[in-house]
Amino acid sequence: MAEEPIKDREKADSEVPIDFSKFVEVRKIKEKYPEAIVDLKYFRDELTIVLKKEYLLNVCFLLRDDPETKYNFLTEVIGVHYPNREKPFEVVYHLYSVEYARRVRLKVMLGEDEEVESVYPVWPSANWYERECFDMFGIRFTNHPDLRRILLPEDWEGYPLRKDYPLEGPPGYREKWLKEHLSLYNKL
Amino acid sequence: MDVLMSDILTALIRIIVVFALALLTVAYLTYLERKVIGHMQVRMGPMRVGPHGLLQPIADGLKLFFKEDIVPTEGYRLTFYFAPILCLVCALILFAVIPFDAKFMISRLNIGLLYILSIASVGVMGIILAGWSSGSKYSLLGGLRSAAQIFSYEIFLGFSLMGPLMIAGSLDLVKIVEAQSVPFIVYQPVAFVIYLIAALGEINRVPFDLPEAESELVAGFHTEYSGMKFAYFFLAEYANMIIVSAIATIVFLAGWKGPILPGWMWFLIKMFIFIYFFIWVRATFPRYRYDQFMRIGWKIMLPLVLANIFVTGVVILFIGGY
Amino acid sequence: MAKKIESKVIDVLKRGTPFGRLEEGDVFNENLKIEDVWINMGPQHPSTHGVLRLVLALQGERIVDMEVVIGYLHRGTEKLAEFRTYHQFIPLTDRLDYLASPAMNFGYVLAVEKLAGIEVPIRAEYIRVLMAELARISSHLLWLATHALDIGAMTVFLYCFREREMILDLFEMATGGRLITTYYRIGGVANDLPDYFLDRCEEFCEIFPKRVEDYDALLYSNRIWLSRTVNIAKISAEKGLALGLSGPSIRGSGVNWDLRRSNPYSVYDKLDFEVAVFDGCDVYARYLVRRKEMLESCKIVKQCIEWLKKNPGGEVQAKVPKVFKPPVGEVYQAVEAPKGELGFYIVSDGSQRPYRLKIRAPSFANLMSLPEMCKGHLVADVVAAIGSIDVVLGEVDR
Amino acid sequence: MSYTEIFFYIFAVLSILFALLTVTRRNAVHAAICLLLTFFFIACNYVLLEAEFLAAVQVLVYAGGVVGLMLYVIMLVRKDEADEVRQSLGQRVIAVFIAILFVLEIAFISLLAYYGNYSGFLSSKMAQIGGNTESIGAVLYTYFLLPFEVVSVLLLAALVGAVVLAKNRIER
Repeated sequence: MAEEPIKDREKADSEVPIDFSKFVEVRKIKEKYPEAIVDLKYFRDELTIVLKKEYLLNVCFLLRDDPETKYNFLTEVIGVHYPNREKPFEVVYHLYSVEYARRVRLKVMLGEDEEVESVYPVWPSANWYERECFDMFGIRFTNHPDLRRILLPEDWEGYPLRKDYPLEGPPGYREKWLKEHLSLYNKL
Repeated sequence: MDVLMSDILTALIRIIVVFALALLTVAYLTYLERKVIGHMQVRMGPMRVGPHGLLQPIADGLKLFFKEDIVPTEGYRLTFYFAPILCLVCALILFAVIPFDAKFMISRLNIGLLYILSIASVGVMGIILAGWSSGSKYSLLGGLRSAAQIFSYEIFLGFSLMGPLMIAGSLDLVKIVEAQSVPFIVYQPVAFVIYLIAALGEINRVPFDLPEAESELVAGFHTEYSGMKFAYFFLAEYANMIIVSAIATIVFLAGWKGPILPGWMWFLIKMFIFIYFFIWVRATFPRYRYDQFMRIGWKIMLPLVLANIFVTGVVILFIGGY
Repeated sequence: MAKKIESKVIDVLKRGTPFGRLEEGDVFNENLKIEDVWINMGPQHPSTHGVLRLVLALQGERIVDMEVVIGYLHRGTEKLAEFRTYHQFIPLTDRLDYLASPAMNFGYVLAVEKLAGIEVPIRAEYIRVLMAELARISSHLLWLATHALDIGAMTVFLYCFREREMILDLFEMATGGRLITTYYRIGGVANDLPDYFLDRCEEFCEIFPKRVEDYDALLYSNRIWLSRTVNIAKISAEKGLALGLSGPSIRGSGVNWDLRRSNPYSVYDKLDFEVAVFDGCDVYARYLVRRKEMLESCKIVKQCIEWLKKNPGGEVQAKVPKVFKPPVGEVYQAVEAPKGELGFYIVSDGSQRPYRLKIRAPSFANLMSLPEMCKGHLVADVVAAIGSIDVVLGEVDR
Repeated sequence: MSYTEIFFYIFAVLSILFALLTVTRRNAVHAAICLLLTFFFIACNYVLLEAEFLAAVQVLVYAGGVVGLMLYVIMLVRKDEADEVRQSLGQRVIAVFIAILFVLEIAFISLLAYYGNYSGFLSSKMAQIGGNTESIGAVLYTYFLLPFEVVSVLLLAALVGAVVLAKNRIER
């Protein structure tokens, strides 16, 4: 498998070894859910916590409700597609604490057919973020109240932000579109 | 027989003169409004057609005349055609009783004021029908709002005219003017203010232009109208603006009375003061919300206007008229 | 006989005429229920600020349910980013919030600089802040113009455009573009400010507060304006944060959170300004926030001018290679755009192009709270609510 | 035949025609418009009878107010349903009875006027003396004060009743 990007990144990230226990988020999670954390990264003053997907919801509740973290604002939910990996999807959550003005990044790795728990119960704003993620990557969120396409038409085929989706749209789409619209045009 | 014929002839001439002038004024009222508002809003208004855009109303009229006349498929064809005509006819026949001078009017009715109120109430029907028969929900909402608004504000409009009426002791517009040695605005300031507000509501102008609030209901009851039918609504609206200004002039500002200048000129000056006021208001105020607007009407204006009638009645009873 | 009458009544009730008394749990309730009117507002409605579409369920004019439908302006910006180099993507960011394009550039270039660790010359930083604040004023002016127009105050619209024109002239002077400026570059700005720009800018700063008084004369304490905005579209601070509301919209709910203050970027920590916070939670509070922000931005612009005048000359562009390859990694950089928190999340695989670029658009998130704000209000209030969260569809749909 | 009479017959025929159309049209909106025209032509006849005040009030109250409110209600019913709804509650017998009563009443009054030389309170002479607004006012507030007040109380009761009904509905 093409694990090179990750190796590269590790090289870039951990030139100086970092003591992650100085981060209150990491401490809190380790205290309550010792097995939750898969990986930790620190790059450009940003902390990334890679979680096991089973623990995602619990960790989110923890980070939101703990008086020392108070991550009360979900900035966004992002999908990233790595087609060559074993688990090709990454779901990235950016949390922000208005009170402490801190950010943290949570990550979950997903396989092709895996679903992840929706964080809608924690932050209702996840509603649209996750819908967009589903719209663009086809990542399914369990227990999401209204998982539909949001930016693309309801009958759109495919998930455009996946790496295997060509920039010009699905094969044959352009020709089909032109044919339909030009035939209308010719009728006029 | 000859007398009758000459009567008919003079009446016809008057009708033609008044209606031609009325239509011309209505057309140029749109120009006036655009110019006045334009200058209030640090811009020029129409400048392209003719010197200072003087031919703009004519160009607009021509454009509307040649535009395609669209009837929505969901609409009710019969009423869809009928509504704008009803609106315009009701607006224009109101000019029949307006005395522009002591002598110059189409017809002198001894119930002139009542005539105006009753015809105006039929004019609403055009708006309701237009809203309903367009087959569009925006139009329907516009029509509903319009109906509720005009029915209620007609009440305050009528009641606010009641005070001056009681002083003058007649429904005849000429007699009302003649009764005013001092303009009734002095005796009836409350009625005057309420009349102005009710008139704004009655002719759907800002801040009460709820039936056609373009940011909420697109264009309200005339959303689906185009071409000449749209022009009818437009003309009717501006004709109504002239009519309410004329009534305000007659009832509150002593009509054509005034020193030096001839009567009709005084009348026009006073009338255009009101028209200018309406335009000015449009440039100044935001729009009320529908329920707030109704609340103002029923909770503030109605008690006020009833109190005004009561006080006027008591004063007349004890003093025996002014 | 009684049976016959009953069947007749049932017949009548079944036909849906408003006769007969309705009881709770009545058999006929189903046939006689009051129907909601469904109205499709947009995407061609005059006050939806672009191609926003709202589906409203109304009872009379009261809103019982509402759905926001977006995506009519979707251009696939994030996908396009994966096929452009870092430099080439800058013009596309202009098209996000086309009313404040410098602010959009700002967020992107900051993110890339953070990723690559580029030091930006201090002069460029001040110029950037100057332009971004001008963009904020211009964006807020357009907001005020359209917001007031939606509520029916036509004159404010044209007054605001008068001042916006001055800002656009300034943009044109500095960048050559009026609306779409594409002025920022990775590591600086495209070119130094032209001569006289600062003087003209200062002139604007002198005039502007007086012009704000003009708007105040028409709106600030206008009874109709108050009755249309106070206690309309309320949203509490907790609910707003939970729904992703950011920027001026959440500051109108009393949350003192401005990224320029709480997570200072560029030179904002050296500048003196107040964060506008009002706790009315309603449309009027959001109006007050933006109104004050315009004046505060004007103050910031003045300070930038002062600094730039004191320190003339100097580099405005760091040395950035033409073939620009940032290190492998991922960064998230957020700036306070006129509409709220604008964030760029860039995943780099070490090549010339971003592996993944995600735009956290403030309007997209802000729009989510619109149904929450509008439920129970009248149709006319929807318009006020849309105006108060200031959405730009270029940003929502990306 | 004078002009007045010619016009009278034209208006009379038209008002009867539209009255018939009002009760026969199945489309509610058409019926309402026909009713509007009926009222209007009746008002025209009032004018011919020199009862201008009555004519104006006829248009104001019946044509403007009543029909307007009817249209308002019709607008709230969905259009396809508006065609289907037939509001017959089996009142045909009562309706015929009341109609006969009306016919008898009108016949009685006209016979009385013709043979009994009984011209009512509002003779045209009286109208000409003081203008018919004044005379109606005088008659209404002297001879008919009690009925007038009774009617106003009745209307007030109806008004309050409507408000109560509407309010109940909203709360529910």
